Amino acid sequence: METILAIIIGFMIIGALFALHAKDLLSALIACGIVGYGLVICFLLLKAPDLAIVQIVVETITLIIMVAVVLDSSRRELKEKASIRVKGISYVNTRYVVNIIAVILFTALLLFFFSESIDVLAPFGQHATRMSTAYIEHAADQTGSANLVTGVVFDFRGYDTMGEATILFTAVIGILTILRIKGKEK
Amino acid sequence: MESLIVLYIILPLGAAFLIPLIGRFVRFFAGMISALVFLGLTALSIVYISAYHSETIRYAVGGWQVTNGIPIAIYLVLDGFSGIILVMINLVAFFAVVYSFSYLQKYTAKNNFYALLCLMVAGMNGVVLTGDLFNLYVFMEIAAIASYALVAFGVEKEELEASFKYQVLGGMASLFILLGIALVYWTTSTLNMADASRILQTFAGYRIVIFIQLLFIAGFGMKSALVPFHAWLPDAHSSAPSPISSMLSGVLIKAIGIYVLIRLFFTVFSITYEIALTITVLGVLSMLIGGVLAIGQWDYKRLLAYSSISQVGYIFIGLGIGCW
Amino acid sequence: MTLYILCFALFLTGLYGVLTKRNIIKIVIGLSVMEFSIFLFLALIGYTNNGDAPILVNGKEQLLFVDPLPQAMVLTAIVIGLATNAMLLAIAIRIYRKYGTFDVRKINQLKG
Amino acid sequence: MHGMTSIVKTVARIVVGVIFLYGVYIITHGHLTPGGGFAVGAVIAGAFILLVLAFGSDVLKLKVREAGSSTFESISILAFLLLAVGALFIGTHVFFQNYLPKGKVGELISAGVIPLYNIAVGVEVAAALVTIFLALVIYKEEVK
Repeated sequence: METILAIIIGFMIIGALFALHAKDLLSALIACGIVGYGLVICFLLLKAPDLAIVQIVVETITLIIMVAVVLDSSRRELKEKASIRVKGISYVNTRYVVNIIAVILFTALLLFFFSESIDVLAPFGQHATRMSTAYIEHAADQTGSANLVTGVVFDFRGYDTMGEATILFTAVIGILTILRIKGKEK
Repeated sequence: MESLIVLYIILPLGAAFLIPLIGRFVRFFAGMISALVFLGLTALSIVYISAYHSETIRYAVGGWQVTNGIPIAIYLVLDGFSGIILVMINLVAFFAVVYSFSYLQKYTAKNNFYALLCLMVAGMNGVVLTGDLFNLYVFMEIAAIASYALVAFGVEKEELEASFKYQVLGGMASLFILLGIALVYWTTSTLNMADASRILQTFAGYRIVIFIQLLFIAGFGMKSALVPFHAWLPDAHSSAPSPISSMLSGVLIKAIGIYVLIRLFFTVFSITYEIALTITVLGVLSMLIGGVLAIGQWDYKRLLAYSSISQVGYIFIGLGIGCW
Repeated sequence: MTLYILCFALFLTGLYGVLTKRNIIKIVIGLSVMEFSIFLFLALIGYTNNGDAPILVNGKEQLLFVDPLPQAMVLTAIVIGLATNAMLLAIAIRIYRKYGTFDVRKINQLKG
Repeated sequence: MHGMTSIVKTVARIVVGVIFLYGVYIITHGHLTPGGGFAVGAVIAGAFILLVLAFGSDVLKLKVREAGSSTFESISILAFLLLAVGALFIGTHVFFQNYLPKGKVGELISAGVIPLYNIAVGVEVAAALVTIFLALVIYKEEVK
């Protein structure tokens, strides 16, 4: 179980790196899809069917919208070159190299700090419930919902869900505002 | 009287949902209803401050009782501090609406403006009132997304660019905060702030707590335009419509940045010397750099934005010293 | 613990994209990768060994469930992520029509 | 916006009905099986997007649809808020209380207000996604 998950997450990291380095924006989007759909498989393995269903449809719709945005652009990205050419002699682009070294050092440092700091917490698969003990034990008789996630989302924490529906409403009003043709009346 | 606390959420949200429906047919509906809502909420906050200034009101949404000593509901909490912030938010919003009546003459889509303003105020009220970590994230996002759209309200080049910068930095900040909340949940298995602080006491001094605190400082520092993360505020401030500029540096950076940081660091976490020092140093930097950069500005709005950054620095110094 | 560290590495990959890439679409991709890693992180936290998916089935005796609260949080966060992405893309398409490019180095009307 | 070939149109015409049926199934069983308001909203929005992509449409028609879907969205989210506020007046007068009878666990009509919330959120999400998509398409069509 852990090995399979680790392999999938490894693929997701590779997909993300490819998405960030692809020259063509359309292939970058497809590679981003690897990460999204890999996440769906992880959700299925982690016993979260609700999340898998939502993620797979939302990912598809996001991809459609992103492709619609990218499709009629030039799709090319201006790249930073590893070497620059002055008067026929090629030099190594120092800014590029410094960037790479800084990124690697910083990543290693953060990963080390993170792995050092999480060693006091519960390991994978041995999560102890506290707040959700009541959610699991009383969901059936107090909310009447057989799907515990629905019980939590709409009853114990229905207030969060209202906020979330409001966020979608806000985004729609915001998009209608941003995409109107004329901003000011003449 | 205690149960009227939910009006802070219901009234602005209801107004925002009604405006696209009714505002199309009734001409001054949007402006009038938002002004009325904000005025009413200001009055309510003043009543709360004068009547309940020494006690804390707790309201369990959904009516879920404490089981086995663990609070399971989302709590709304109102004490003296949040009362003052609520007065500020709703009063400034009321004045912003009154000013927009004439300011918005030259813009189209006025209804959307008022709806977004109502949503932003609802989000800020929700952040100030909540006693639950994930709920805080949700309402913070409402306020943030509404403000992204409001900054781009003029849809000219500068507005779009400022809004894009603001969205990228704000989105990163939100994700840091969400990661911090996930780590708190992993550590404590609860989302209630009071309950989490009880459990975090047994983790005092561990590296995980420091990591979470750094994530929260980075996230809420970006939201409140603290100095290494201040790049968005001058642009957003100078491009936004004037009523929104006043909302941005007047209440938004305080309500979803500084207020939350104060709430978390004084009630949920126990602060070590190093973290307090970090906050103080960032505050001093913010104060100095904001002030120095303000000298070279010729645009009044940018000048005021840098002044806000400097003032944020003063508040952070107070927070850092108070934590020692 | 390896899984959590890998998951954090995914988060850092997204962060690297947001901080170093100069293309609007790449920045959006970086932000969504960061989002995905946090969803995965929450789902990993809630997993219990040998636990069942949190759904009661009539006539089946179930004792151990996966924690439903992180799942509810992820469900909320997915939709929030969708909303932020859609807003960013709307701005991106509008910027593209105004400037003719997705490159942020060419989009600098504002100084500072 | 142009439509696609008649093969795509024929397939879309058949598939859309199935997708709708699937959506209705999940939304009514949201409290019993995996899925619920959000999944359904996205599924139904997907069906609408498929229709628009396959058959194509002119800008005027799209604008009418956009106005319709955004009205739908406002109404459904208002219904959600009213359902929640209704709890202030019924039963123990607490915001977001589940005030309808719970019924027997595992039956279709059970769980009090949860199915109603599910339907409201489903319609809201579907209308929101359709509005976002239509707004992008209209913008792309009008500003060349």
